[in-house]
Amino acid sequence: MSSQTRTLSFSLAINEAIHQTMAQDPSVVLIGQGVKSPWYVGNTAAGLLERFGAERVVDTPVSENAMTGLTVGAAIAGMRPIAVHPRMDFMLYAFDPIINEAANWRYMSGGAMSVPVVFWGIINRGGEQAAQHSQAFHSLFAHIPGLKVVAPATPYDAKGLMVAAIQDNDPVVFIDERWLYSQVDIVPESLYSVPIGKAAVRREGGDLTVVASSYMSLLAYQAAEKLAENNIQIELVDLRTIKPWDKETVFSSVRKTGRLLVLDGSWNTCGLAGEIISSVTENEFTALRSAPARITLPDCPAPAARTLEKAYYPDTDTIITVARDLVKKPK
Amino acid sequence: MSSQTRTLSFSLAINEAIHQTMAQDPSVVLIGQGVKSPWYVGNTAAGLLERFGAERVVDTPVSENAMTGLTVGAAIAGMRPIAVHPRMDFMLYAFDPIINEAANWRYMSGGAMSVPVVFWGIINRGGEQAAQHSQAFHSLFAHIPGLKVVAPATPYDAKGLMVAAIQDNDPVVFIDERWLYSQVDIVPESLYSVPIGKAAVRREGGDLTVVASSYMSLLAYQAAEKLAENNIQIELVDLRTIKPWDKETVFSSVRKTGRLLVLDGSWNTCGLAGEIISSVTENEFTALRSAPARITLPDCPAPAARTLEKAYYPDTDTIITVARDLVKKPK
Amino acid sequence: MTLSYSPDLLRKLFSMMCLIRFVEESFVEPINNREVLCPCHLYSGQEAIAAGLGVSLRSEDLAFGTHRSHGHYLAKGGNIDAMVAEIYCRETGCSKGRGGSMHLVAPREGFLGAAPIVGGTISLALGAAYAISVRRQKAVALSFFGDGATGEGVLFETMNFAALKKLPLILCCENNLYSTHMAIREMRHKPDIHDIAPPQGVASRQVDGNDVFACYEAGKWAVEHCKAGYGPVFLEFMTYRQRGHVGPDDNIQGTRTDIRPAEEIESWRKRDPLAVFEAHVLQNNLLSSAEIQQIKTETQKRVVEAHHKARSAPFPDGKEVSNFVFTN
Amino acid sequence: MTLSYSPDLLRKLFSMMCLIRFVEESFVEPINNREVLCPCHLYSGQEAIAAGLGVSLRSEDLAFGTHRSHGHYLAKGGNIDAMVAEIYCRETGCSKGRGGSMHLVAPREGFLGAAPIVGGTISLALGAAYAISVRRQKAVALSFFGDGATGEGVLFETMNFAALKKLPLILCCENNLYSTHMAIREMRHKPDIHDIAPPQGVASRQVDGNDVFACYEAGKWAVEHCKAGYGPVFLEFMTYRQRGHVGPDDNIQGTRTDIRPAEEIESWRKRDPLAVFEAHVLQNNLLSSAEIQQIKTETQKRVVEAHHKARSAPFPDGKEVSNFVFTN
Ligand SMILES: Cc1ncc(C[n+]2csc(CCOP(=O)(O)OP(=O)(O)O)c2C)c(N)n1
Ligand SMILES: Cc1ncc(C[n+]2csc(CCOP(=O)(O)OP(=O)(O)O)c2C)c(N)n1
Ligand SMILES: [Mg+2]
Ligand SMILES: [Mg+2]
Repeated sequence: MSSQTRTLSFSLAINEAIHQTMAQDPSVVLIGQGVKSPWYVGNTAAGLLERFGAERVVDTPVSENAMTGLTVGAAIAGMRPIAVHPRMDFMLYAFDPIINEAANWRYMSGGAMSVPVVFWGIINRGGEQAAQHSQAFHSLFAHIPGLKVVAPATPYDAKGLMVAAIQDNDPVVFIDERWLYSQVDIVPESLYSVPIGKAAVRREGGDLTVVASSYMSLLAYQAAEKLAENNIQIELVDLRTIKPWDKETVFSSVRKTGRLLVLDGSWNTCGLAGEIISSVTENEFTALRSAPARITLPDCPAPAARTLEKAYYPDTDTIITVARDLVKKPK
Repeated sequence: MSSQTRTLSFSLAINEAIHQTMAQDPSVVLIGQGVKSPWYVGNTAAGLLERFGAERVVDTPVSENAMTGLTVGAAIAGMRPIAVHPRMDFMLYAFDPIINEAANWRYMSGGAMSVPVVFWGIINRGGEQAAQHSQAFHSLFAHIPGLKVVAPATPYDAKGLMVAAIQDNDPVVFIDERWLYSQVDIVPESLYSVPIGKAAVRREGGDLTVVASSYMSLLAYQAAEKLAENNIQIELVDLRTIKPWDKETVFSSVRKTGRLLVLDGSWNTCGLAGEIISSVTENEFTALRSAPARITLPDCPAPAARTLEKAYYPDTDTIITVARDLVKKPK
Repeated sequence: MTLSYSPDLLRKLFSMMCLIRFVEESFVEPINNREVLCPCHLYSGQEAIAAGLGVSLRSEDLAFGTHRSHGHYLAKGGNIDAMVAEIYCRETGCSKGRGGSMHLVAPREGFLGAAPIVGGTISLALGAAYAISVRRQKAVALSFFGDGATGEGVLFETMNFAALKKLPLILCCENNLYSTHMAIREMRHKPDIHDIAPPQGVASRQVDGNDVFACYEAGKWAVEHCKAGYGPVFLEFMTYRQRGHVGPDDNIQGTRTDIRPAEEIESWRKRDPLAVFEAHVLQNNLLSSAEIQQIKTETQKRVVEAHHKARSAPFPDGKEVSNFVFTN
Repeated sequence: MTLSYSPDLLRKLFSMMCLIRFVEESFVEPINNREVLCPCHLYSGQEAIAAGLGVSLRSEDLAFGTHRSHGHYLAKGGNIDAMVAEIYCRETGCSKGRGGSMHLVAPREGFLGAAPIVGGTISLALGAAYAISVRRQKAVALSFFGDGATGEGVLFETMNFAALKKLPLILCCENNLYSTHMAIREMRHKPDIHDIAPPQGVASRQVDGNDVFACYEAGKWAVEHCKAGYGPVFLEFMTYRQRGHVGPDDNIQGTRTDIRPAEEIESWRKRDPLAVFEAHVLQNNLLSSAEIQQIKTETQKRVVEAHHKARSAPFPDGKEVSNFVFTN
């Protein structure tokens, strides 16, 4: 099997990124709950403990604050730690080290110190897990100066962005959604990185620009395929990096289509979708032919019951309906 | 002095709100660092300890997580606690009780329990205090379903919104900026409340809608006065409540002026200013005559040096310059 | 010592242990056939703790639970139908299907809620203890948590404040030796916990959590200690869960991924709290085997009934997904 | 015992104490006349701790400080000019005027930074200890923090993990009996702290923080303990600050708002670490009064020089406000 055709699942692509960077650089370590568990972080940590040992692959007590702070301190001391949180919800205990310390440390020291740490937060929702086991906080992190935020949608990007996050000299929040873990695609075997800050146009089209990231990019792609059957041509921009997001790619797509729909897998108010609509409107006002729109979660905690989950999470039908409406609006 | 003319400073207006609600309702308690200190929370807590005793006015150890959690638990158990944080920056330790617990508790219990707690976070910046003692997190809280967020700009609203926050049956984040503490204005002596979710039009004008809150409303007002001298008439909407913000008032102003400038005292990306621009664009696209704009902090941590602070914080001149530019743009 | 317990108390203790055990076991099948989807952390093996504490509590006493709180809810007086329906995520559940297994609540009975953020409800119980104290009530607050939660700093913050203010707080640490896939030896420098409390000013005891009489005595003492105004109490209950961390077992698709040694599981199964109790009361003629059988039969009936009711109740209506965010 | 200390060591200890004291006192005027604006938490009264520990440290040893870290920075080898310039918020400061008094850093000397979030740097030091351990270095990590920080749960999380992995971490708790306006009795159930460490697996000692010899011995022991692989150490230094919590004193506009009893302040002033040292070495003929005077004169000169340099250095350029957010 050649390296151009080797396929890998999303979760194993992350796993390979960590294997390869750890093999290459002894300062890379993985620290967090579940890295030695057969079920906790999917198979993203498979084989790491056996290969690199318990000093560099550290399963931890339930102490998110100190364990995350540890990775920040180790990064300041010259390591390249990855702090994994098997659910993003648990990161709320660790907002002091992430925001007060890691995000500010370089600036506060006038550039004397850098903090090459990866905060890896897994979104793990659905399955009637309810409000404390379903949250997606990427917009919170994106608000904080000093943090970069990436959110891959494909196995290729999952590997490449994890590598980029590890190699970056500043704190990067790496966010992956478990709903993507079983996606399989071609993933090169070599160690490569996907540049932070560059979006990917997944599909070209002239009728409507759709901007999405992570799992919403997958849904958007499926919706776009269906819409194409009805001759509606979506231009799909998969952000890949949430902060700093790729304004130029989004803007130039909107200049082409004149219409904008932004999808985001978290809440509406002060979220990523509003940020993108606002920036586009400020910078490309004359290019916009009709009102932009966003599809997000409602401003409501995640429910348990399956019937409520169905109403809560947008799906391809939601996207298709809204997209159809948007392209109908007079230019 | 009649109650219609009695004046009070912003900080003493908050103090009066707490005095009066505590006198009226024995379930109201004030808990946090500095409530017995002569210098810590300004004079917002003056006289409370002496009047209501150390059981209801609790100065605490430096344990933000447990102390905030305590207020959440006490609220669930039927009290109406106010958790004060003398700097918002310290609240990062308490994001678990605020977000995972308080914001979700009612929903997760299917409405069985309510959480009538006030999270009072003081923005205390300037004076070369640098990055960890300057942060404003209202946009983070506004992103979270289950939290309401208020941010008064005047002594009248400071009292009325604190009363409303205390009397509200759900978690309310009350945010005040110390730069406002010495503002003096007429404040009724009676116990009154300002409704959560209602903005105030501070100044009518046909040229440009300016939306602001907290200290930025004060700057905006000063800028508007100066612009009026040059015959530029600003319509100033002071949000007062950040979530849920008063869409109708903002929208109808934009329908009138056709132009929008949003000011916010925190960072740009995924912040409040972008949220407002996005909502206006989605809902009032045809009313907008030119590209809206926002003035926020740059996406950069707060610096120490006075020269950098001057460059970092927007002032009336910044507002005047941008506003002038906006009204010049062809309709 | 047990000879001095009234038959009534013995029946109460046993009934509650049975109720909890039978409910937990009744979910094995619905979980395995995916009729129940929400994550269920079964309490089988730890029943003596909730049951032993429960008899000393009244509805004014306020408790908060965790992800593993079916037993806490029931022992605190929560209604079984409302719980079973909640685990099925039905509109008739105690949290109207919004919470599921991890979010049980029984306000009138003083069970103020449960939630799975490890350590997250400890400070809420502190708040309840504070409320009780300010209101000058003769009552206690209880926080249930596991050995894993001793990793969270908020526990130490809570102990310090409760001690400082002498609040009526009972910290019930159920040390079942594991936190998900981690043995306590991998989480702490030593496997027992109770000595963390005294340096924070909290009275502390280690208790055999599989002996319902020991649990009962510890609970009684703790409640008295708190009500007398002596301040908070830390109880470490040594116990073991018989089921998986989540769901019936920790084994994935036929492979043995439960990391607990088989002999350890077996040795604890020999100390099954219900079996130990039964043997003891029979041997000492404290309850007859007919009485025991009757309790079992009645309890089993109650459990089956609860499943029937839950299964025939409606799911919440998707259109109402955004209800209950705010009170007003 | 002190007779066995070399004159060189004695001079080092005293020079460092003098340097710290003189620098701190040199800021009283610039603060009062508002030439220095950034919040300064002066270390006067606590010099023996930093100075006593400092002599056992090398540049491979990695330290993190707090809001009150002028002394830690200097004792760890930080350059005085860069520190004074930073307090004046000049471009020539160690943090290029971006940080001010609360954000000192000296990377080459192993002072990795300081920050005022109480408890916030404790886990960073844990990370440094971890890095040292993974890299198999013979070195230690140090965390400086105050009695107030024992309220933060992260300290307990840190102790547990450091003990579990036997990391070379020295937790230096400077118990000056106050956390801002709160006496320790209002913060904890009892005023001393050191016994919180052993239940978390951390070796612990209480030390007279105003006796530089005691501090030196404690530091030497702790460093050896860590380097020998025995795991973390907790040192509680009993001490007292002579100045206000922030700035020269805690009194607002002529009113006496310092909440500390005047007699307490006075009794600690009698135990001023520099005065105690001086009396001791003179009485025992360990250093001559001429030597002492010389150290003082030279130190004072150095301090004055640093102020001159800082005052003539430029402020950062406002146009460069957004520099240094990211490395690349
Ligand atoms: C803050 C947080 N971190 C991690 C988890 C994941 N988690 C769920 S249960 C659990 C283990 C808890 O162990 P313990 O407290 O001993 O309770 P037990 O499951 O043994 O009853 C963990 C780590 C979580 N729910 N919350
Ligand atoms: C998380 C946090 N909470 C509160 C504060 C406010 N604060 C600044 S210094 C301080 C007291 C610290 O006391 P201690 O740790 O004893 O150090 P000392 O000032 O006595 O040296 C407090 C509470 C803070 N900076 N950070
Ligand atoms: Mg356990
Ligand atoms: Mg102190």
